[in-house]
This record gives sequence, C-alpha cells and structure tokens, in this order.
Amino acid sequence: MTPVATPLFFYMLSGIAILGGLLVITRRNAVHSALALIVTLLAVAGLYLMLYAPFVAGVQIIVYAGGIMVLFLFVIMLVNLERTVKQRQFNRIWPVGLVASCALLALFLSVYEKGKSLFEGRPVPTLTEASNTQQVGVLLYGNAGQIGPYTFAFEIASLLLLVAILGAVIMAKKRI
Amino acid sequence: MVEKYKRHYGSGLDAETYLGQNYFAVDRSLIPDFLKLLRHDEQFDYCVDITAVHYPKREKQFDVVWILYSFERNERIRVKTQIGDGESVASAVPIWTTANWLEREVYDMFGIKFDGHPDMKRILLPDGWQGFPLRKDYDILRQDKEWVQINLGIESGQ
Amino acid sequence: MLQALHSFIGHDAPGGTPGQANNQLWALIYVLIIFAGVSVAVMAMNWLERKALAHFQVRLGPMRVGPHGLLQPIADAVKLLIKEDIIPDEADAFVFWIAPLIGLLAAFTVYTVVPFGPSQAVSDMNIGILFMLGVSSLAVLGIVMAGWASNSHYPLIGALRSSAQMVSYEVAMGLAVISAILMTSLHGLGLYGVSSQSDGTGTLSMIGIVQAQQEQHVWFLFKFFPLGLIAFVIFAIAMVAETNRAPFDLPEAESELTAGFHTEYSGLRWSLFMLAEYAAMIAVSAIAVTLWLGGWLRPFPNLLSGPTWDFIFALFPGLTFLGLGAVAFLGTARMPKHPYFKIQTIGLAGFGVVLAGIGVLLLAVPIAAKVSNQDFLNRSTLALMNVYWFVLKVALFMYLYIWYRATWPRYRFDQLMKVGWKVMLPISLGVLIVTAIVGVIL
Amino acid sequence: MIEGKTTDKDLPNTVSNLDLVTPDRTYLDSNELIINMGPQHPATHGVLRVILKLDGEKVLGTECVIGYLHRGVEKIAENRTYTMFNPYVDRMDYVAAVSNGLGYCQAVEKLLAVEAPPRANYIRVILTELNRIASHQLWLGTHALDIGAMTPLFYTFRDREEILKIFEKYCGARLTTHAFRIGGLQYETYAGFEKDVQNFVNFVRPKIDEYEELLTGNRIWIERTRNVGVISAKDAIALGVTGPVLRASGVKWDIRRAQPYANYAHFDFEIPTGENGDTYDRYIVRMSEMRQSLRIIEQAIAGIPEGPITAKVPKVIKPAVGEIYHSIEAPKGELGYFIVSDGSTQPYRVRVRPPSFVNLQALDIMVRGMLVADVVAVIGTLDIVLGEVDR
Repeated sequence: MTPVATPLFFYMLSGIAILGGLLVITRRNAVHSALALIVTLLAVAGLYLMLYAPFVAGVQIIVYAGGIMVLFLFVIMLVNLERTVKQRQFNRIWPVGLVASCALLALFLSVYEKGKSLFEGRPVPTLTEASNTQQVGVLLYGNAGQIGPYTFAFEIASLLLLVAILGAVIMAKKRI
Repeated sequence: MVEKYKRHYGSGLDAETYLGQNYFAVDRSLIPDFLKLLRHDEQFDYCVDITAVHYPKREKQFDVVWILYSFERNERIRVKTQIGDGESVASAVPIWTTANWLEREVYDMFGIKFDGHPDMKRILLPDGWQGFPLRKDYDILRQDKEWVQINLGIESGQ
Repeated sequence: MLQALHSFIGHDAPGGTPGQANNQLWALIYVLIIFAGVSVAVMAMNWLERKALAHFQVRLGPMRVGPHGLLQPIADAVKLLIKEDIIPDEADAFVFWIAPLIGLLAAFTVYTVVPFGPSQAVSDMNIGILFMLGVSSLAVLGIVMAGWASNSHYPLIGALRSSAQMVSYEVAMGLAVISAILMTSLHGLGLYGVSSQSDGTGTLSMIGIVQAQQEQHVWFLFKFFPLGLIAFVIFAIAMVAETNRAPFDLPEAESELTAGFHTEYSGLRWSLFMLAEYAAMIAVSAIAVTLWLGGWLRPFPNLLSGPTWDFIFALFPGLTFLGLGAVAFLGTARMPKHPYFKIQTIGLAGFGVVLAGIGVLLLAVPIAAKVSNQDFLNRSTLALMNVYWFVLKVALFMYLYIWYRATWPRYRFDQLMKVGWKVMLPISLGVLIVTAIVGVIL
Repeated sequence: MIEGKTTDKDLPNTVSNLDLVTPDRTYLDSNELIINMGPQHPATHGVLRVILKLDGEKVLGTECVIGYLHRGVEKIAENRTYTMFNPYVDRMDYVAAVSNGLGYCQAVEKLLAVEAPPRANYIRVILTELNRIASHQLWLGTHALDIGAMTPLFYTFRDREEILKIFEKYCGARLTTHAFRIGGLQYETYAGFEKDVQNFVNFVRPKIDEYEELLTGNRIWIERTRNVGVISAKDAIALGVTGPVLRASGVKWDIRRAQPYANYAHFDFEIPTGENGDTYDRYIVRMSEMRQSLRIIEQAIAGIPEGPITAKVPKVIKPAVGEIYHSIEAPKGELGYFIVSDGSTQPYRVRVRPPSFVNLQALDIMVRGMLVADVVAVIGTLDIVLGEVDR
C-alpha cells in the first residue's frame, strides 16, 4: 500500500497541531482558545488518517470536535467570562513553572533514551486500509462467537460512562 | 324586586325606567353593600360596564354608572350614584374582577378615585398626563400643547 | 517533485473513483464539478422554493425578474453581494468572520463522499457514513460561534437553542443510520426473499452500501419490511430538524428571538449561511437517498429488468428535459401579447430551447448506444442513468422540504425537545435492536 | 422603582405592581427576568405592549401597557351631532366596522324610539354577518401565522377579498364602510346584490372546510393550542369576557339569541360552545360560528321583504333628554353603547363598551405558567383589535 500522503502532509498536520496547542494556552479570550483546541483535534484526526485508521479519525471528529467541544463552547458562552479577561495572564511565579517543565522534559528524554532498544526501528506494519474498521470491531467484540481481547475492558468503560450520565442527571434534576 | 329594596333602603334608593330600561339611583353610602347584594342575591354575575358622566353645573358633579347583567334572568339593570368632585367611591373589584380596568379607565378619564382598587393609576393616557380629558371643562388645546412641548420639544400641530 | 507532478496529471487507474485512483487531477475536477453543481442546485432550489411555496399559498411568487422569476436567484445573489457587510461593534471580529465559513465547510465537505454513481464520487472513503455524520456535527460549531460573536442577547439564545436542537436530533439520526448500515451485512436466511450469497461483511462506505442494496435486490426502505421504513421515517424527521427547517425552524422564527443566530449578519455573510443551509439540506437528503432509496439504482430493478426496460429507463433523463422544454414553450404561448412582455417571451423561449437541447443530447446517448448495439449499457449511458436517478430522488426530498414549510405550523421549543428525546430516540433505539435481532435469527 | 441594571433602559414606572428585582448577575441565570414585548411587535396585532415577568422560560406575570392608539373618540362624540359621529364608530374596531355602525345606529334609534323597517333590518343582518365572517377570517389568518402556519393566511385573505368586494359594491368602502344610517339604510341594494351574496355563500362554504383540513387535524397545531391559555367559565364571567372566548369556556350565551335585535329572532341558528376553554376550543367555536353566519345569511336572503329602507327620522336628530344602553354581538364579543342625551343635537355622553378591552384583561390569567411562545398564541386567540382597546 503506497503511503496515502507524502511526508509533507505529516509535517503540515503536526505543525498545525502544535501551533493549535500553543494558541490554546496563550489566547486571552476563552472562546478563541476553544477554537484553537478544535483545530488541534482536527489535526490529530488527520494524523490518524495518515496511519490508515479512518475509523478512529471519524470517531475523533464526531466525539471530540462535534460533541465535547460543542459542550465546551456552551459552557463558555453561558457563563460570561468578562471578569477573567481582566486578570493578569501570567502570575509572578512563572520562573518556577519554567523550571518544573524543564525537569519534566528531562524525564521524558531519559525514558526515551533507555527504552530506545524496545522499538525495532522499522516501520510498524500497517493494517490494510479497507479492513481497519473490521479489525477494530474484531478486537473489541471478538469474532464469530468467541470474545475478543478487549471486550471486557470495553464493557467496563461503558459502565463507567453510564455512571457519569446518571450523576449528571441527578445533579441537574433539582433545577428542572 | 324594586319594592323589596325600596322598603329595605327607604330614602337612599329610587328606581325609574326610561324606554323600558330600569335603573336604580342609589345614594353613595349604600353602593358597596347594594352591589354585593345584587351580585350574590340577585345573581347579577356579569358587570357589563362601569362609566361616569360629568354634570359641571350640578353641585354633585359626577354620575357613576354600573351596568349589570344576570345570565339566569337574562336581564340588564343600571345602578347610578351621584358624587361630588374629589369624592371617591367604593371599588367593585372584590365583587367582579372585570371592574379593575374599567375603574382605572374611569379614573383616567374623570379623576374619580375608587378606594380599595388594587392598582389605581391611569390606563390609557401616559402616566405624567395632567387633567382628566372627559370632563366638560377640559380644554383640549391647552393640555395638548404642554405635553408635546415637554416631551417632544416641538410646537403642537393643533 | 517530478513524481508528485506526474501523479497529479497521470491518469492511470480508470474505473475507480478519482480519489481511489489517487490521481489528484481527476479528483480536483470532480470536486469542482460537484461544488459547482451544488451551487447551481442551491440557486435552483431557491427559485423552486419561492415558486412552489407561492403556488401552495394561491399566489404567483416572483414573476418580475426574468420570465416567471427565473432570474430571481441571480438578482438575490447580486443584491446580497452589493449589500453592506456590517460587523456589530464589540463583536468578536475573528469569530464573527469565521462562523459562516465553518458552517459552509461543514455543509460542503459532506459532498466528498456522496455517491452519484459506482465511480462518480469524489472519493470512496471506507468510513463514508461516519465521515458524513462527523462533518455534519461540525455545523453546530458554526452556529454557536455565530450566535456568540454577534454579541447580543437574542442571537445568543437563538444559537444555543438551535445547537441544542441539532445535537439532540443528531443522536436519533445516528441511530437510524446505524440500523441501515446493519442491513448492509445482515440479510437473514433469505426468508425475506433476500438472496444471501454475499459474503456478509458490512461496509460503511457509501458506494458499498448502495452496492449492497444492488446485490440484495432490495432497497433498504423495504428490507425487513416495517423496520426499514421506520428507520427511514425517523431519519427523514431528524434530518429536517438537523437543518433547522420547516416545523422545526424555531430558533429563527421565535417571536422574540427575531431571526436567531444570523440576525446580525448581512450581505454576503448572511448569504453564506443561506448557502450552507441549502447545501446541508441537499447533503442530508443525499444521505437518506443513498441509505434507504438505493442511491443511483433505477426504480424496480428486478421487477422490470431486461434490456427493453433498461432502454426505456435510459430514455428518462432525455424525456424529462424535453418535457421541461415543452413546459417553457407552453409558458411562452401563454405569455400576454403586450409589447412589454416581448423580452420575457424571448427569454423564456431561449430557456426552452436550451432545455430541449439538453433533452435531445441526453436522448442521443442511449439511442446511439442502442443503434450501434454494442454493449448497450456502456459507460456513458450507465453513468448518465445513475446520476439522473440519484438527482431525481434528492429532488423529491427537496420538494418534501418545501411542502413541510407550507403546511406545518411551528413546534414550541420544549415540545421540540420532547419529540426529539422522548419519541425519536427510543424508537430509533428500538428499530436498531430489532433490526439486529431480525437480521441474525430470521 | 427598579434598582440595578434593567434590560430595558426606558422601562416606565408602570411596573410598580410587579415586585421586581432585576439582577445584574449573569444574564441567563434563572431568577426573575423582565422582557418587554414592545408596541412594535409582529405578534401583538397592533400597538400593544406586554411586559412579561419570566422565570427562565415560564411566564410569572404580565402587565399590558395600552393607550398608544387612544384617539379620544368619546370626547369627540360630545362635540359632534349624532349623524356626524356615525363614521367615527367604524374607526374603533376597524376589522368589524359594519357591526360597530349597527350598534350605534340601533342605540340612537332606541333613543328616538324609532324602529328600522324590516327590509332595512334584513339587509343590516346580511352585512353584519358577512362582516363577522370577514373578521373571523382575518383572525384565523393572523392567529395561524403567529403559531407558524403560513398558508392559512393566504387562503383566508383571498376569501375575505370576496366579502370586501360586496361591501365596496354596496356602499363604496371596503373596510370602514359607514354602511348604516340612523333609522335605516342610506342606499338601496344594487341590482344582483342577492345573487352576489348567494354566490359568495356557496363559494366560501367549501373554503371553510379547506381551512379546517389544514389545521384541525394538524398534530402540531393541536399540540400548540390544546390546553394553552385555559380560562374556566367562572373566571370568564367574573372577568366580563364575552363572545367566542366566553362561549369556548362552555357558557352558551349570545346576545343575538338572549336579547335579539334587528330581526335576529326570525333566523334559526345554533350557538357553538366549547368545553375546556383553551385555544383549540376557541378555534373550533369561531370556525363553526362562521358556518352559522352563512346559514343566517342564506335565510336572510331568502326572506328579504319589500318596503322602505329608512324609518321616518327628522332631518335634525334631537332625541328627548334621557339615557339608554344598547349592546349587540360583535365578532369579538358584546359591543355596548351607553348614550346620554340632553335634548340638544349633540350627544351629552357616549360611552362605548369595547369587547377587546375587557377580553384583553383576561390575558394575565390565561398566560400565567405558560411559556413565552404561548403568549403569542394567547394574544392571537383573544382576537383583540387595538383600535377598539384604546378607543
């Protein structure tokens, strides 16, 4: 399978993702940072496409960009945040923050160095593009009767979500 | 029905009919309970209208008129009372809720106050308006000029 | 660099959709054709909506601008271009500027996967439906941003209401779509007169869905009889709510919400919203046609099969255009004789000639193929037929939209939500479960 | 007075009886919120201003600010002779001008103790009933438009056009017709009047079924009108509400039947009533009222007697000193005239009892607890005309 897109796309998409991430942090206005976050998520969806995982990309667009971000925007708009804009963005103790982030960076690098041997170095075998969704289905639900490796984990996750929904309903109940 | 009330109230009430429409002329003091009586005992459950007429030459200048109708008896009567300028009359709102706006309009047009009315203020004219238009001595030109000058700052077209 | 240029121009794999044959030039051309086609369709839809609505309401609709108002859409477009583009002060200029673009983006990217024919689609992604639902959920962002950016109470409330409506109806729509996709693979044990020799692998790709309907010789509308129909009805209602149209057009018609989220927009920006709305309507009905009404398949494929019937059905495109031309000429005949109407009669006659010309052209293709009697259904007639039937079905849906708008009063917001959550969602869930069960055991 | 930031700078101090605390916290918090459904509003049928006190979406209370269209008709009446005041009466309820005229002319005839000849009465009945249908058609069109159904508006206005044509042919004017004179009629009916009216009746009867087809069975229409703006019979009578609104609450009372005037006793027609007094019942009552009017017109046309069209009325009208109250069944309700005469050519006092003014008072009770979208529906169903409310 010839790669879907040239390396150019990869750099472009990851560039957008990084830029979006930066914008999210630096924007003073809450809605602007929410939009930047949407751009980042869409860029990540593009990256999934590059990895021959269209199903995951589709789900990413629907769940993240279409669902969660809309709720983010709802909340941001309902609670008008004029007051926060006036506060100083950067509080005085930013050097401490800088030191902490450098330490974290060092930690990541060391872990990468030690674990370098684990990755064989050759490109990971890509799934055939047509069957990606089927692979995901088989992994999650198992194939023709026998249970797939992740079915149990999947059920627990859905249970967790159910609890979350019930919690939300009960909290909102008293206001209706 | 007329004799019953004549005996009951004696001097304060007399009943005439004009062109087949009978009405009571009642003294101001009897109004509150006479109306209640009509409403509850005689089932005049629908207060058609409340209005007033201004007779500047008489010493009791205003005639306040209640027009009532009873659904059972399919009959209409009018109750009139004479009051002087500045006097007020008992409000009929507790008896018929429709009286609320009707009395406000009478106040708006004649300046007759109804005590016991929940929200006695003008209904049609703007709040700041001086004078009561439907009085005979109300000069329509003077008031109009003032109002237009104060609010719009232009000469009135009258 | 050279390799990139070559792959851009080269035309190596015929037959597959341009996207598949990963040669960008054809893909680019297809993209342009489809977007131009959709814009023309939106213009035609604008004219059709005004005229049809008018005739529903015993009036004539636009008659002045061009014969029978035919130039009215152009006049509207020019008016909107010339109108001043106001941005309210203290509005968030950037968000205000980008909101209609996102709305438009969401509405138009859906067309990349709309299958006009087995090989006539911009690209055949194997997650077709998922991509469509994902992108259509982006439209909500455009509306929310538009409402917020215009920085005044009523558009904000209008935006929140319409996005709440879209989000809640998207759920019902999604479930209805899933039950249709289930049908692509599950086709029971033939009890429903459904041949079961296909290999049973479902597919998300739009072209795959239509091909599944072709293999199973049944439109999903009639498959597992009541279920297909119920899912279709739910989708039809949800799609009307999704595009804020007809009985659900509450946000922009509420008495004190004035015009909903696009109140502050004017001129070109406002027309972008209108373009996005119409495009979304066409896109959503295209999905409905693909999923339930057998995309580009001609009606009664197995009842009236055989070459003679194929030939007759192939003549349909030409005949319709000839019919339209005849109607135009009838119009010129009935045009009043007053000199003032001379230009209008000439205009209408010209329009009639153009239509008749297209009709003759479209007739020539199948007849030529028949006369030269090589394989009758060669590529061109097949492609012509596919596109025609697909567009005809979508046009039917458009007419439905207009019909709804003429007859139904408006839902109140809480009733709208009640229908969305308490009626549509349970039914679509039910249909999904029953389809799954019926598909497996039956 | 209102402290804190109000959402409407020039809110007048007429809101004193609503205990208002306007918040300045977040706009969409759910405590009291005051919106101003201002005079210029698509759904308020004229210059009516309703101040709504809302809790989120629910209406807690309303206050109607009226008077924008107040022209002081009663003051003008005192400076005009009886005949000169006749055209003014049409300008009050401009939608049902003919019945206003009928009420006024009959009141003055009563004052003069004069009876209009039977032919005049029959023609008056025909024109008034035609006007009732026209008024109901206008009500249906605008009411359906407020709730969202666009098409009935065009159907009803197309049919109303036929009635206006008949008015124009008969008395020259379409809307403010000034069709009647004190004592009878001004003009004899033009040739073919009966045929035109008969054609109209045959033309409109299926059309009313057409309106019903569109709306009566319409799921969304029923959902938007059933149990909206409910008023019980007891409240209706206490509030003095009359006309279709009262009949929809189950009170079978119509002045044309209870106290017949202008030969109404000769015609037989039913009085349609509803049960639970909601918007849907008022819609049904008005629709069947239209059909009853058609029946009356048909009977009237069949039985038009020959004879003079005006009674003997002196050129200069100077009624004896005295006062009378006369009321008729206008399309909106009981329209009454209380006229006091002091023997001169000009009335001493003319008091008009307007049905819309009193019906509007019921808005507050009918809308409490409803949603904002229902306020529009209830204003529509009360069928108020601001010319009559403000006089």
